[in-house]
Amino acid sequence: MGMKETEARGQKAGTKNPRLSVNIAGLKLKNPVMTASGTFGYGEEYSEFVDLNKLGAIVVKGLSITPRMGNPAPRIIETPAGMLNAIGLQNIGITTFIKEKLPFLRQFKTPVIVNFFGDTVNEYVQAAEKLSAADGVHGLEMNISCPNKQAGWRVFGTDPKIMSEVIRDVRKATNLPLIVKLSPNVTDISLMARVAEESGADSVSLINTITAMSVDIKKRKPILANITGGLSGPAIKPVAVRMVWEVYKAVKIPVIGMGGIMTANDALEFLITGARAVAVGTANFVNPMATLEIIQGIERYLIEEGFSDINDIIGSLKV
Amino acid sequence: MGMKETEARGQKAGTKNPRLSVNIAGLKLKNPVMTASGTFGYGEEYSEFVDLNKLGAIVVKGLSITPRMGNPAPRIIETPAGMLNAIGLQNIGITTFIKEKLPFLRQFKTPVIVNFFGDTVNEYVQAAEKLSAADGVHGLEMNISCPNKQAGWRVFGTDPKIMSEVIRDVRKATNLPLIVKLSPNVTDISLMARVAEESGADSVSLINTITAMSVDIKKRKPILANITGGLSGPAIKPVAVRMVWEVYKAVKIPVIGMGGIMTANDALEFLITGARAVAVGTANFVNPMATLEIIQGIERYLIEEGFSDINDIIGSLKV
Amino acid sequence: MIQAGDTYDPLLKRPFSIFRQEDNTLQFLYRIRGKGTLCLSNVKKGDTLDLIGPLGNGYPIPKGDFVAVAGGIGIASLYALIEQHKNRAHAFYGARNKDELLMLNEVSKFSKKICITTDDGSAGKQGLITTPLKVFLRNNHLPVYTCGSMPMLKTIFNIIKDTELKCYASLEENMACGIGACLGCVVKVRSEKLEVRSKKSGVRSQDKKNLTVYKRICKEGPVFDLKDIAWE
Amino acid sequence: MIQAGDTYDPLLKRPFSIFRQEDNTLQFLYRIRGKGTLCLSNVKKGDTLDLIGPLGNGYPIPKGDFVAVAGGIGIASLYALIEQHKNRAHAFYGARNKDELLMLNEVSKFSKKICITTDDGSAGKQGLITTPLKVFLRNNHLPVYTCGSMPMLKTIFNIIKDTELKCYASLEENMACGIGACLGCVVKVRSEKLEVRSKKSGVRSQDKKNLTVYKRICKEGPVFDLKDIAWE
Ligand SMILES: Cc1cc2nc3c(=O)[nH]c(=O)nc-3n(C[C@H](O)[C@H](O)[C@H](O)COP(=O)(O)OP(=O)(O)OC[C@H]3O[C@@H](n4cnc5c(N)ncnc54)[C@H](O)[C@@H]3O)c2cc1C
Ligand SMILES: Cc1cc2nc3c(=O)[nH]c(=O)nc-3n(C[C@H](O)[C@H](O)[C@H](O)COP(=O)(O)OP(=O)(O)OC[C@H]3O[C@@H](n4cnc5c(N)ncnc54)[C@H](O)[C@@H]3O)c2cc1C
Ligand SMILES: Cc1cc2nc3c(=O)[nH]c(=O)nc-3n(C[C@H](O)[C@H](O)[C@H](O)COP(=O)(O)O)c2cc1C
Ligand SMILES: Cc1cc2nc3c(=O)[nH]c(=O)nc-3n(C[C@H](O)[C@H](O)[C@H](O)COP(=O)(O)O)c2cc1C
Ligand code: FES
Ligand code: FES
Repeated sequence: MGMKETEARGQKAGTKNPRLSVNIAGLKLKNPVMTASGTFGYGEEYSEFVDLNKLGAIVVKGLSITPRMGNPAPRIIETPAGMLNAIGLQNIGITTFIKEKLPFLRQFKTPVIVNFFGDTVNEYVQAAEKLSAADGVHGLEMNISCPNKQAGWRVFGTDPKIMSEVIRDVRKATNLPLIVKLSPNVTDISLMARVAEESGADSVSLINTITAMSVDIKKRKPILANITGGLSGPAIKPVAVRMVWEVYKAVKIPVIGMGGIMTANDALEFLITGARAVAVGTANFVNPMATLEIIQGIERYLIEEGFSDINDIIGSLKV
Repeated sequence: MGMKETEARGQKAGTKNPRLSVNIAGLKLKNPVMTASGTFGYGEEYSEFVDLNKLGAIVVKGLSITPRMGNPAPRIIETPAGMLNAIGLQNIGITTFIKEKLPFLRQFKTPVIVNFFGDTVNEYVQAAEKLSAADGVHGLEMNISCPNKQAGWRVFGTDPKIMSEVIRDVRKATNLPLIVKLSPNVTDISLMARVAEESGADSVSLINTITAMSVDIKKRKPILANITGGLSGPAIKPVAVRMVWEVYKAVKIPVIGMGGIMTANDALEFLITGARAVAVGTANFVNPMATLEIIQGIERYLIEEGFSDINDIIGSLKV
Repeated sequence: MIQAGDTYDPLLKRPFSIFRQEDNTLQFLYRIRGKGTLCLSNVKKGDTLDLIGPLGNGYPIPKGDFVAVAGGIGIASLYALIEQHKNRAHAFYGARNKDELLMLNEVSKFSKKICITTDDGSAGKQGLITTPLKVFLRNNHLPVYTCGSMPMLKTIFNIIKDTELKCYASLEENMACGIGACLGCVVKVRSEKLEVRSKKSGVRSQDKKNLTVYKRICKEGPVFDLKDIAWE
Repeated sequence: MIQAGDTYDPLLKRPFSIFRQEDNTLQFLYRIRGKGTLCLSNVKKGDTLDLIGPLGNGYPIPKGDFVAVAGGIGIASLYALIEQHKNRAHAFYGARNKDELLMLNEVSKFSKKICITTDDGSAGKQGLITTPLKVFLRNNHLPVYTCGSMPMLKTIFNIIKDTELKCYASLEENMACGIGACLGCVVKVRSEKLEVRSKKSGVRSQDKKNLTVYKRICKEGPVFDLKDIAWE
């Protein structure tokens, strides 16, 4: 793929320093690469491997008002080109997070987005309020793939009505950029994205893990103590790209794409399809430096393909 | 895993010839291993590799009343531990099938199950009638993962109401065992299975492929000419096992499990989880003898684990 | 179709031409393109490979002299033809650069004549192989055998379409089964036979003069008459 | 954590103990168990491996004589301890059969005493290693260092639970990140500290005498005091 071909396409070839920064709901990210919640701890864990200043944004492990024990082990199992997890939302709670983890993160000039959840609408609202009052939280990501204790443990994020309610209430409780993280376990993800948009979300992120299960045929028992878990990793990438495509066509708010992004080429699939930013999850486990290599790879692609601004490729899919 | 441990579990150890036969909706299969529609052609294609008499059942490529051209190429692309296909339901039509393909299949003593579909309820009914009148068709599998031309191309199998209608009408049109093949692209697959059961299905099979997409980042175009395609192969196995588990708990009719079965161990995951039979799809492409090796492997497992009858492990999952 | 790895990534077998048969060996010539061929290149002497074949058709046997047009690794498909019909091939061999002109010595040796081009001019003339081919075919009415990229085949089609020349091309498409079962590897070809059936059965969206049907490259091909293909 | 393959199947890194350091090499001793270790066994001399480490804690340094109890490949974790503290280990080494007693000569050489059992009696006494261990610990009040299967550890725990004996065990659990980020590799341990916090924050389902918390094996472990573990 030489200069010639690029020029023929009418793009500026040979751009040396393409612009990588994108805007998500008022947050300016220096590049479109964030971490996926639950795969990057509270940031600290990866700081030996990654200069956190280089990231587009840091999204921390999902937090709730009260700490959670999480599920018994085994919590993870590998599957073909993927993994299942059933961590059970173990977390230290928002109070401890603000006291013990946030000061570390404030050292960096990278926006911190806090993923949060609750068992009830009220817990969501409380969490959003408390996080919004903390110094150093730049955005919120609502994880709605949790069962709703009040509505008989139906999952918030698979019922448009209860999803809408909880988003509306959280919206009133915070002025921070509000990202709603969509569950892929639905018939029509574009409908869910539209509901999120109408209910006040500034952005949607997708996909969360796909509910799945593995069986130990010797013991004739589920491998995970929790029976089912969430599938992530390269296996789900084609499903995630399809959902980003459907959602991108359905809403005006920015879309954050994730699901199986291992390399810059994977990230580019999402960006071209319409994601304004991407999040890297399982890849961090495989290669702790994955985020940085992906940022570099995206930049290289822009140079090679003659784009001076990342925004020129976002949603550039020709169909 | 020695004899001792097996005996301790109280099972008859050392069974030499375990019974492998299962009953699906009145059809007696000599073993629980069938072929998945669309991955085994019309049977003929694989007869050089597989003694068709050895199979539990042969499920042929989806047929419609009128032949179909199918989609332009590329129709397939590999993804991590999986593949996408957008064949577009290309088929020779039921008339030609009965005339040109069925005589070959009648030579074998293996039940032939015909997968079929239509654009309208009427096309489904016509197809079922025509197939039921043919000599050598032992069962029908309704593919409802197709868009409904009348209901504005909404997919039959993702809307409980239109799904129920089409099944009820087909039920009236045939006395053959009727298997309804469920789409995984739904919020609640157990609901869809219950609807199928109530509407007259004798059995449900699952999962069909998961809608997905891959992007060529050089051309910034979808790789498949059809934009999206269906994901199959090992990548989806954990999702399929989870769905079989949910459906098994929800209905009384037998469940046929499929999705990423490559080996006997994979098939056993489904059987233990509750599938009374399994279908082998993408694996045929990777290893044309996959079905036979899976049958042998299941038998070996039963012997090693001391079971004299396959039915003793079906749904034996301890939770 | 050759299995490339031991695990599920890569998953599917990959299609390859039988490059050469010597003594008791089957030889394949391949270019590392993606992860399948990369895995293949890690195979060690003594390892076992899973393989099914031979599959599909082959080139018709040339009756006299013929033209062989190879684009890059397309030579793998044409090599046996050239070697088995010594001194009868007029070989046209194009590649990106000198290093990608594989088996050049052998091809030269067994061909009656050889013409070479590269994209960068590092060997032969700089340019596309179809340029000298066009000139040659103006004066030499020989059947053409070819394997290479779709743009190359399209250009050859344009050269021969209004002539009496025959051209047999080995086509490529993504494959899954290799034996005609998955219907994944199709090419659109003109069909007269279909006309009758379509009237009855209502296959739509085909005007009668230009009826087309999808053929499986793995089964009815990979070699097709270029003039049968329904070019867009 | 070592990357086992080049593609996405296997996907995750696999955890291994550093078996031995010699000159400028890091050595690992492993048993082929599933596809990760199978891929690893295909690595050729000169290949590059992706690896992060060392991670987590290690065994506390023994002050005098100690007991080392290895179940099968558990020897990989204990070997360095035995070698570095020559003639101070009372080694108890159990395996399925003779062939799985790896490094037996070295272990014998560096240990003060060695006791062997196999499941099939092909070497040492037939039976479980915990049988002679139990007898030994009755008369020898030495700290125990161990690595092996959970049932073995549970038996050891039962032997020592009502004694003053210390036992340090290296635990295993499925891992993804290896650095404490994914919370995948936990073990339930008793916690007194949590008691205070839990009152305020309402962590439920824990009776006060038996408060437990999940610790990450990769980060707070893999070596734990067996008496800290909250056995079911
Ligand atoms: C009948 C036939 C005979 C053949 N004979 C030979 C032969 O003798 N020798 C030979 O070397 N080759 C031959 N080929 C081609 C060979 O089959 C392919 O080169 C091989 O399958 C590539 O496999 P791979 O896994 O290395 O590459 P893949 O990873 O499968 O990639 C193959 C191509 O698809 C593209 N691709 C894959 N995934 C993506 C993506 N996500 N986005 C964008 N592009 C993508 C790649 O860029 C690449 O061009 C033949 C093909 C056919 C059909
Ligand atoms: C801290 C630590 C240190 C270790 N040190 C060493 C060492 O030095 N040497 C060593 O050899 N090992 C060591 N191990 C163990 C080693 O990590 C594992 O043997 C290795 O990860 C196995 O990987 P695999 O891909 O080969 O097996 P996998 O395929 O991952 O299988 C591993 C186990 O899980 C089971 N399993 C996986 N999938 C399924 C399924 N679908 N159904 C049922 N069961 C399943 C397998 O049966 C097997 O028992 C250590 C482990 C830990 C935690
Ligand atoms: C171990 C693990 C823990 C996760 N925890 C959370 C979480 O707390 N909140 C959340 O919204 N998503 C969580 N996720 C989902 C990821 O953020 C991401 O949506 C998903 O893994 C898909 O991306 P990937 O394939 O790149 O991993 C978790 C994923 C994994 C693998
Ligand atoms: C190439 C291809 C064609 C298929 N065609 C059909 C079809 O015509 N009708 C149908 O119901 N399912 C069809 N399927 C879906 C399979 O029958 C099966 O449900 C799915 O592939 C999951 O199983 P697997 O992972 O073992 O392949 C097709 C799948 C593939 C890969
Ligand atoms: S590859 Fe399956 S039909 Fe050709
Ligand atoms: S492996 Fe991720 S926390 Fe231990």
